[in-house]
Amino acid sequence: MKTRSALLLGSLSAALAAFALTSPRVIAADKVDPVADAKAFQNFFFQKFPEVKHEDFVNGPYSMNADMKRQWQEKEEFPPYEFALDAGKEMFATPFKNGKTYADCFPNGGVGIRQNYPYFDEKEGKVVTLELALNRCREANGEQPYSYVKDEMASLTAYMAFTSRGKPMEIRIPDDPRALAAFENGKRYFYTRRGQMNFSCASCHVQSPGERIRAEVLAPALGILNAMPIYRSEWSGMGTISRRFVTCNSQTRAVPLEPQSDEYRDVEYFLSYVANGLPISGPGARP
Amino acid sequence: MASSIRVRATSNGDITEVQALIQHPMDTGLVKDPKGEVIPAHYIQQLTFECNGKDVFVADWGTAVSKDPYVKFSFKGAKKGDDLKISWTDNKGASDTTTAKIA
Amino acid sequence: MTTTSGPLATRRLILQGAASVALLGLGNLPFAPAHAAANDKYPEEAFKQKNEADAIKALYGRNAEPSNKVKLDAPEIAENGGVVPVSVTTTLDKVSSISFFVTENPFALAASYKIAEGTIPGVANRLKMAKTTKLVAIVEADGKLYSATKEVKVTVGGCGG
Amino acid sequence: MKRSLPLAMLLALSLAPAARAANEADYKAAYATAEAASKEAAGLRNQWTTTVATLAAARKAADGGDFDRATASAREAEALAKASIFQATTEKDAWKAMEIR
Repeated sequence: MKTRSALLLGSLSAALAAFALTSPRVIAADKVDPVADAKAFQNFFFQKFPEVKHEDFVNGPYSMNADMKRQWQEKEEFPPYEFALDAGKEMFATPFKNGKTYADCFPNGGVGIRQNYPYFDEKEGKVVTLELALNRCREANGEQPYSYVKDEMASLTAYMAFTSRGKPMEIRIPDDPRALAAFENGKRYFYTRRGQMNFSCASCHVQSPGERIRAEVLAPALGILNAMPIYRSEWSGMGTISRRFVTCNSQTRAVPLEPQSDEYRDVEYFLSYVANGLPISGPGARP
Repeated sequence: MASSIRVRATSNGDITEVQALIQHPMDTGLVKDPKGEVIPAHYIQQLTFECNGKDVFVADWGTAVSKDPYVKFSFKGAKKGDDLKISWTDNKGASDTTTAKIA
Repeated sequence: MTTTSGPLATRRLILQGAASVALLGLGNLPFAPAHAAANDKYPEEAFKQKNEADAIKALYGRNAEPSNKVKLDAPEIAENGGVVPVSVTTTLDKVSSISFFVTENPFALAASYKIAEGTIPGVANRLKMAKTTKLVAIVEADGKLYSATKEVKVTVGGCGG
Repeated sequence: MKRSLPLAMLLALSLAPAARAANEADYKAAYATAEAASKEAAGLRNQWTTTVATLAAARKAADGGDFDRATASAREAEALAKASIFQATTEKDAWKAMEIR
């Protein structure tokens, strides 16, 4: 075993050295500047894939591979998430035992607001995601919270995403040091290598979007949450953002954290903010 | 509960294009559940599309048809407003039917 | 597609075999193997055949010859073995049946469609494919069988876990 | 994890000729250090699934009385946990190298 971990450390440092050389100019200033980060992030992908239309990035792997795009468009004629969408609409209209509905918990009755989630809650001093807000709405009305990785939550977020389709992602970072810290924490999580595979989210979604890991084509990180929740053929079922984070972790052999832990909320905040301006395309269908 | 059959029938000229998506597990009977027990076969065997009293299209399905099955075909001889009756039966004898107006 | 080991699959076959025998016993109709595809009975036997040749014989009772009039559309690399969009169109006329065979699946016959008078000879559907496989589409036109074949690459996704 | 069991076997073979057969005490000691390292990794919120699986394999082998394999698995689990701790500590700053600026 000694040899194996030594091998790992060797490859780790080699990768670091190689990457330090190739990464663009390294600025010393450690001040958190989300606006500059978002601009750099988007330009990285616009320059790396000049032929991909900017709003097409939200279609994940289908913006990277023509053959898969054709298969996707065929499926979109009658997409497999139709059932989740209808179920979500029905749940949204069904009052809780106390007579209230989800519409009472959300601005504008929960219609057409998905593009503003997640937001930074200054009272709580933390990021609040759509999935978290839905469960808090349930608990505030005396109902049991839903699992973050199962169908009910996916149906609710599918309906809310559908009502925002086409609206540009619009995430705000208030002038509050805790919000900047949450953004930075999400960025750190996104670039940190984990699991025995020693991958970070960036290893796949920044270094090699468009390439294959076995049958699947990797999606670009830009706009990667815009199509959420997604019906995945792999799961033959719906998946929320929480389910996607948890399964990505276990694929790199990292033990997943609890859904909606701070790291997940912050990385969702970071990924959504840098996708500002790109359209919401959820619910989506993916391999 | 809404019917398990979602159907879209649109006619232009004499040709009516029909798309159907059906909510069904389509279990092959060859897959094990997490506890290791075999999930018994449960799949739609026959799906019939009937219009103006005639079976225009009949599908015989095996275990290799995807979960939440989808099918698309077109046929002549019907016009806007005609009724299209869709019904399926599966290997457990369950069935469902729905009627859609051709748009 | 995790499949169970041999004995379980055969046990399932025996069960199904018993069921169909019972059915036959019940329906003592004249079992006329007339135009096999045209009658409404579910081609139970054909769906139980393991390989493509037996399934074609059980369903149609004769062989097919390749024809470029049958246009088979399927992805080169399947996005996911569980949901492979596949479709067939043909310029042949008097088409009475279209069927799909996935040679590497446990049971080759995947789906068979009866095309009535006046129905356009074409169908699109989504099939499961266990692994990289040949996909054969057969069209029965005016009593003769025409086929088209395509290879579809199928593998799992993701980086391991 | 299919892959890690043969590794454990490999390790056991390489150790066997040198040390006498491991007994329960050896196993208990090896398991304790492995578990401590694993807890530390979990504390850094950077636990690996293979560490957890190898620890479980060690317990299973011990329950079956195969202390050779149990000790080997425990040692492998310790090495995996230590590697994950090293990963967590180096990544504290290493991630900046990958950042798009």
